[in-house]
Amino acid sequence: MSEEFEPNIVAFLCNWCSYAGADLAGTSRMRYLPNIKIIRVMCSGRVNPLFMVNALQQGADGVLISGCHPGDCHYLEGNFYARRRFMLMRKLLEHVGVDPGRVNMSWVSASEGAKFKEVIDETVAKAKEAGPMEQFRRRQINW
Amino acid sequence: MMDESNPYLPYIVRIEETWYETPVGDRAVKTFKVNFVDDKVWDTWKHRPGNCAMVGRLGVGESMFCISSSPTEEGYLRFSIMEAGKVTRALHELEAGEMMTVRGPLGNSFPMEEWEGKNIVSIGGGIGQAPLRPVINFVRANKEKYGDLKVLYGARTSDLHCFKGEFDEYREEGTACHLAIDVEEKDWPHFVGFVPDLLMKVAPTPENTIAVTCGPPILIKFVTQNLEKLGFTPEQIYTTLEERMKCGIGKCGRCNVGSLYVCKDGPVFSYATLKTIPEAFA
Amino acid sequence: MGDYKFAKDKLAEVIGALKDYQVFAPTAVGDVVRFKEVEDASAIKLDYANSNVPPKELMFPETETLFKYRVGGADIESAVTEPKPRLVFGIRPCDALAYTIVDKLYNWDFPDPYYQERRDGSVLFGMACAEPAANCFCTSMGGGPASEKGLDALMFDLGETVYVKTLTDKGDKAAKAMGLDAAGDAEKKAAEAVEKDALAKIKRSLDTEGIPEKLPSLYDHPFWEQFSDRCLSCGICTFLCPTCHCFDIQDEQEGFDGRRARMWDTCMFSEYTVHTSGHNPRPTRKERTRNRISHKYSYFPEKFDVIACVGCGRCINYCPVNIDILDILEKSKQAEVKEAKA
Amino acid sequence: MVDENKLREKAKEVIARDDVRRLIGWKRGTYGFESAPIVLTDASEVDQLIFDPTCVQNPASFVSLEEKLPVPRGQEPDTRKVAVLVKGCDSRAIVQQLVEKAYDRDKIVVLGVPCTGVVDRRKAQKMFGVTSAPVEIKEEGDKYVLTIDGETKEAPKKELVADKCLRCRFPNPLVYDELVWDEVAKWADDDFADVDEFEKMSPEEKWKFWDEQFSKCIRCYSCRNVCPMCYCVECVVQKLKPQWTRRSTDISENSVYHIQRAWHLSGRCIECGECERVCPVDIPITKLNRKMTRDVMAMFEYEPGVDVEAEPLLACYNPQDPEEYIM
Repeated sequence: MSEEFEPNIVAFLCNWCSYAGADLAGTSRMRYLPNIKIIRVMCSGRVNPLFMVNALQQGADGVLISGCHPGDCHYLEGNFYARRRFMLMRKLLEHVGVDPGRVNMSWVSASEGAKFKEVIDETVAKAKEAGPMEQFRRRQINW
Repeated sequence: MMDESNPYLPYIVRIEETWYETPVGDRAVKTFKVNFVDDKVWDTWKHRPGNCAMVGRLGVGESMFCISSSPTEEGYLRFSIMEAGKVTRALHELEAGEMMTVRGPLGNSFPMEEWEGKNIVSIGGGIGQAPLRPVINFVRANKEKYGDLKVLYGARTSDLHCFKGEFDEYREEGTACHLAIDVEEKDWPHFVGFVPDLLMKVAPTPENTIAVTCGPPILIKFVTQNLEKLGFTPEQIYTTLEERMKCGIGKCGRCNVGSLYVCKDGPVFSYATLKTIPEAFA
Repeated sequence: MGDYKFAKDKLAEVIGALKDYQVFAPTAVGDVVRFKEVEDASAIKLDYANSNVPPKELMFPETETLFKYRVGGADIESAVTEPKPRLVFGIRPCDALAYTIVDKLYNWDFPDPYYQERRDGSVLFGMACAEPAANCFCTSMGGGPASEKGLDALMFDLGETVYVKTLTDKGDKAAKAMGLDAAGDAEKKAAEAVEKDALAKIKRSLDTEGIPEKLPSLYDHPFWEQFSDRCLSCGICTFLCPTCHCFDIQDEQEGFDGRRARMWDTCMFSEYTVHTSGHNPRPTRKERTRNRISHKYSYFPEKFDVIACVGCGRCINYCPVNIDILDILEKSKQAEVKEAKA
Repeated sequence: MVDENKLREKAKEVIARDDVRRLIGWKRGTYGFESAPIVLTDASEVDQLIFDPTCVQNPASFVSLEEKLPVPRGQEPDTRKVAVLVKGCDSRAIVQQLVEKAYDRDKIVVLGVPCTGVVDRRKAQKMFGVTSAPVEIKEEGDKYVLTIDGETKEAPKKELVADKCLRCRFPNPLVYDELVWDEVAKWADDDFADVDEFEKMSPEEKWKFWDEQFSKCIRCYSCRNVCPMCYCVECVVQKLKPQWTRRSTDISENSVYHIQRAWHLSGRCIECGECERVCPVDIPITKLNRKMTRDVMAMFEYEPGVDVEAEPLLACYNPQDPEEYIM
């Protein structure tokens, strides 16, 4: 088993900034790691932190929420709410023994294609270091 | 009967035909005509008017529905299902050629043998016609054994009438058929008003007659009241109950009304029985 | 049948000799006692009053697969398997009596293969109660600290040694497999003394006479509200009841693998009976409390001729708001039935 | 100080009011160290009311447990108030429910009972066993005097009192219409040392701990139902559309249930400790809630259930909120 562990990352990207940032990274031909599965949401504030828990439960080894920089939210304040929730959920997951490197958030604007690449690389690196998510992964227990 | 060794295992059925009874949309009623993938099931399958079955889709779940075809209609089973929740929504997505699961027949049935020689009045409302349809068809197929058949049926609008074409068939055979809608509509030749009122207008005689009713709880409540006014005794009135069910075989516990399990001891009850159980009307 | 004994410090050897059996015994995690498969005999805990979770979970697990399938496929693979013979070591007489009650339900009309398979394949080695707990009332429910009903063998803890009295062939066979020594009159006498002592320690009781007939007449009675008003609508009383048997059935999917599974459910949850339409025939805690008590003490005996309660006291011990089933039943006896409404 | 006669008098006065429908308090239990919540509707029942160190339950939970059935046509809804007796910790639940606008302040009558600590049933049972007769407990200075089966026994207070009381910061009700007796002096403070201690563990050790705990869970949902803050009509864990957790019990679903619960209580938990008390399989649930409480205080300088005028934590924000882990 010399094959290197390739983590699955679920990324929730806000429609107005981070998704456009990901687009820019693509059109600028930057190569970011292919481990991420992008879910586009209208705003990072739409991401119920339970999405992260369920992603980790159902096969993700890491999650990422990305939105507009504070103050730039298309809906004025969605990312401020998202930030509070994220900070709390991260603490909670850390408390039950989930490696905090699996739970990530970033601010990426539509013009930050390069930053998007960096964020993805870092997220993947952290999840790689944490290894496969095992704690409360669904795995046909008692089937 | 079902797989004797394991009553939780369903049969796989293939959908032969589907159609909508009412306009497509929320709470639409879709009818599924299905046949067993394994033809041998017919050798042991035996259902009676009033029996139910758990109809489901693998991966979603199953729910209890009455078999809306009479055993006299051979070679297929029919289920008329209203879209309401998770399972029914998933079932409505299915079309002819796809698979469903059927587990049954479950529950008791209308005592058709006991009723031989008697007049039958069927009083239905909305989707409540589904369990009455096999009774009507059973009587139609065994005309010589039964007396006069009367069909009373109503729904909110004419669009929402289930089994629309079939009422004309009944009429052509000479069966008295009284239809109703709740609110006045253009070109509606029949009764306008609620089913209990229609019943009073038709006023069937209680003599040597059995009344079978099914529909929303409010309809059952007033129909039984009116039947008693017409002189029917509780023993002459039959209806079906419904509760949330999971196992269908009297184990999972949730469908009890008093000491009776609707899935095993029901769904068919005489009004005389129900009167002794206060919970039956909860 | 036979009389045997073994020295308590030889427990590991006795259990170890049961190579042909899957042995289940009470084990403790912290203060929580639960029946588990024995991996290490030193983990067995025999000095407890009643396990927190009743051993009904051995016959009717919290969650069990009914069958498996491939989503979109047409093949169904039943999950009924013939397990290795099981030996339940140290089950309390009340919990064994509960099996005999639940048997009736699971064999009613349609036998339940999942339950029955485990039930038939199990040998029950009961442990007589030496220290009944404060809320035990088994003697009122047809059982007792040394009741033999439903057991294949009954053991008595005599301090240094354990006296084993086998009651069935199955039990005798297992006792022989354990390699036990023969017991004599001394042990039998000591066992009788243990039972007598235990009987004297049971403080609570209930005269069930007339209750099954009376409860239905209290359908609308306001006395239920004294209890239901403080009910939390949680599942403690029912999940921890050795005779409660209700379950839910759910489909689960993982990729293209699917299974239909059943899991414990309880009539105390509001969503237990709610119809798809949103209508709930038992909308408040009053109806649910009434249904729980009536089902145990009236509906079940009406159908199966036995009250679905063994007096283990768990629902009293664990109820967070002190809803005491004996209190309810005593009050139900006192409650005056109003004349039928005109 | 505690005077049950005063309590009953006050309760009698309140329940007799025309605008009060029911009153929630405590009564003597049927055995051992139990007390039971009681819902009174009539002044004749007030003699059953008690208050002593066995009164652990949080009566605020029962305000939201009452099902609201549709009013039959032609009838007016009963708009009379609900009166509730609260200890200091219980009153925080009322405050937080008011913050979340669960009901209007003028719909309830709050009778405050300053409290000097309640007994942990588990500790008491370990020390004295369980008796089938109810035990009476009186507090005398730093010891409890217990009447068990007619015999009088004593125990140091700090050995029997519930853990939550050892770190109680709010012995006096924070919201009330009337105090039944005088306020008591605060005797403790909370340094969250237990949380700090737990945090020293590595992720592997933490998970090992929770794995064992969550595995025990039988999903009876009593922790949820007893919680005064869990008053949703339909709980997210029982929803089928969408389904957030499966109903099967295994370590995966159980963990997610407990994470969801702790998450939904972060910034809302008022530390009455009821969830942990009711658990039939001894899961230390407050370990999760206390972590969240501590972090909410540290990160957002917010404490739930203290200020009726406050906004719910997750329904507001501060542009200067910390974001140290955000890339």
